[in-house]
Amino acid sequence: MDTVENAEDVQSDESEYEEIAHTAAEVLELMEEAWLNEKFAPEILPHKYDIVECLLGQISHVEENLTNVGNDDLRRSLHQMELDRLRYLVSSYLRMRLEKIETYVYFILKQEEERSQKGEENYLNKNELEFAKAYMQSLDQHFTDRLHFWPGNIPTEWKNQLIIPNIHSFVFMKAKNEIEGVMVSHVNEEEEVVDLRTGSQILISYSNVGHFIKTNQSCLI
Amino acid sequence: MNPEEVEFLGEKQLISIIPTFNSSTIHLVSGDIGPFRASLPVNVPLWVAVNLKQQRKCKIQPPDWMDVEQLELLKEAEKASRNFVKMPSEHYMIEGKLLLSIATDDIARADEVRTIIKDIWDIRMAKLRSSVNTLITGKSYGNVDNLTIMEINSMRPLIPHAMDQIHRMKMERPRFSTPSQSTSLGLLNSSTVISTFK
Amino acid sequence: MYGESACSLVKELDRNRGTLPPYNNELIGEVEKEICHLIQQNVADDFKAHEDSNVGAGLDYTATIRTRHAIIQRNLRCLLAYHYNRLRCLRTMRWEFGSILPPDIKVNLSHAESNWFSKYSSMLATYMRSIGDDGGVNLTIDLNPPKALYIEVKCLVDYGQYELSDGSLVLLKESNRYFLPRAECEDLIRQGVFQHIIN
Amino acid sequence: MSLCYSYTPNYFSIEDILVTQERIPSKFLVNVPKLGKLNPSAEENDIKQGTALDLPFWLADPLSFARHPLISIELPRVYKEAYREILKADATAVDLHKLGLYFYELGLYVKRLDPRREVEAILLHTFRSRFKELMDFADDVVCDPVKQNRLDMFERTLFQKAHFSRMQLKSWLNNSEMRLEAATMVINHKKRKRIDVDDLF
Repeated sequence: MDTVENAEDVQSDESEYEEIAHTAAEVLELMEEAWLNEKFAPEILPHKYDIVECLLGQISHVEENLTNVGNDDLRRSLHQMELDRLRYLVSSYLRMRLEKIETYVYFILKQEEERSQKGEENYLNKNELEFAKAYMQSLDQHFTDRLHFWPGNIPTEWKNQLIIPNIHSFVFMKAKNEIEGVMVSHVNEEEEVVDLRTGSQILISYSNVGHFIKTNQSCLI
Repeated sequence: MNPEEVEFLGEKQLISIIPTFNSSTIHLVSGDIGPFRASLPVNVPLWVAVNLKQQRKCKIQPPDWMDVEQLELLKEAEKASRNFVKMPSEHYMIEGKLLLSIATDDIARADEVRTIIKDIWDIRMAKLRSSVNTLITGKSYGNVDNLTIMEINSMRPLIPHAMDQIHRMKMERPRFSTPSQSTSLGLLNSSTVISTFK
Repeated sequence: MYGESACSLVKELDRNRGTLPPYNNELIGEVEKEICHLIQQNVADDFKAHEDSNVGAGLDYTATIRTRHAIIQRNLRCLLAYHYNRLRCLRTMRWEFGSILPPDIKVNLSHAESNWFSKYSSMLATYMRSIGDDGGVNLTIDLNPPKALYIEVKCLVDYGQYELSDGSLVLLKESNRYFLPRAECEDLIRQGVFQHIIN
Repeated sequence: MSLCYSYTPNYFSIEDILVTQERIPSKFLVNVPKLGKLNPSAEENDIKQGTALDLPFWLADPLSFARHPLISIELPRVYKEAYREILKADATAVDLHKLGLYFYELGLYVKRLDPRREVEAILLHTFRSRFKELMDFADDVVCDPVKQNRLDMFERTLFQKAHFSRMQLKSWLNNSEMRLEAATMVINHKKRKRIDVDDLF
């Protein structure tokens, strides 16, 4: 997996992010990008809760102000429409993460455990992590209860039969800046090296480019 | 991604409108719009333009490229080129579709415009289909420069999924029951069973 | 043939994609019986092989034990896949029907599955409440990119009083048409109470 | 929902369980006492060394693939040379569904039995040569059931997903607004109810 060596990059990128003050419009752009990345990446990506929370704050802020605006006002309807758009974006993003968490729960929790041990930043937010643990525990319980009839020790092999995201999935990627030396792996053949210009778009296996997504050098489209 | 989601992304594209009303600046989260002065052009996101137009509160100023002569040139260029020509707008299909459905009265020769946009789309789709063959027959990546998001999305899920499967066919198959273990495990299991029985 | 009942369980789910067939206690009983039977035989043969080897004679049961083990593993896999895929289906139902299932679906659940469903509902609710600092976000709405503010819907059942988010009440009657905020309708459309009308 | 994974088998996968139910030619290398039941055509108590049987892949695989194999297995006939030649000549003309419900998936399992990798080559060749037709087929508004019946299960899944999204795009190109629909399970539930009611009459 390509996550290990890039974890540091991701972290430095995030701390950089905190230093820069973003306008609401920029935050919205970041949310859209996170939404697309999460939608198309086969694995779960480092969470963007700072953006989510910022946007949720904006939503409540607008909602509060709306109570002061007249009922059939043009402003009201435009604000209302924008709220619908923001809500859709945020909840769709969180839903997709939840879906990945449930599908790959054993695998994701194992990875999170390894990250914690290495002192790396978790990919899941605190609440997601809690949900994941509760979900896994509920599966465990359901299976174990079902297997009570088993003579002798109840088998637990299935806990090792993890459902793993297919990181070889093909994705469409757009380079945000120039990227030199993208390694394209071939089965049973030598690697090929590709250079990408800013704005280049390419259909490629996620395993070759996942780290460019996490380091914010490119995005999925 | 379904087309509505792509449309959602395209709707933030800025469009020039001529409002028929006056209003001070509106502070949207995505950025300020206005101030609106009747008959003075102003840029707003496409979703705002559509909404205002539906309420008859503005006229749409079609983007420069939405013009029969320019589109004809574009169509010829697309026909002549082996590669994909860069489109004047990243969301030309979405702008075209939305504006041509709500603002035909603001667009000169709207029917012709609609036909040419559709022609360009069809030419590009045909090109896309023939280029798929090179992807399927061996390459491990494909360049999709100058394709718009709606066009890229039209390849999903078939093309990437087919590439995934071709990759799987070339790989060794992962096994769910590790065979080297199963022998020892078989005996191991029954002996653990024995110990609990004894 | 060994493993036949176990595979029938999985085939049953395959035939009924998108719905949840009744929990098949009978077939599961047969799978359990087969597993127990095979394990007990393996234990007995293993024991006998040990005894025989002490005497220095007897049959080699290794092949038999290994074969039975493979069959046990298959049975286990099918049994777990059956239960796992049913839970996945229940999960989708939680998102599509809400936290209360229609009674004719409910009868198809085993007792343990009903428990799991409530557990899932409550862990989902806990998670949704925890998002942001403003009492949470309901993720089961806003499922589609918003288009128009108001949409026209036709009511398909006599629903009765319905409270809108601004507190006003609407009486929903079968085959009446309503012009309502999209956000208020989404849920009822998904539950099949409303039908979205496009002119 | 919104995420769209391409098929990859896992332990809980219904598809994979059905694939591994397919039978493959096997021959016992040792005696297996007491398990005569594996051979439905004989009534003996034991399986004798040299017995040839078509075993389901889930059983044949672990018994053959170990340090001390109990059985030897061979390629099912549809992956052997005679059939490979037919596919090489014109894969689009073949009714793949007839050849094997799970032509590709089973092929991926048994290709290791062919060290010269000709099975792998024929899987790739077959898929690639049939792909263009599959793609055109997914674009048809009305699906020809005859065409659909000639696809193996894997092609069928791919086709159904592709067809669904092509139709979404077509309707987007033609209409202005997307209709909000009741949830899939809710629709299925209603359909079922209707059938139940019909049964009464």
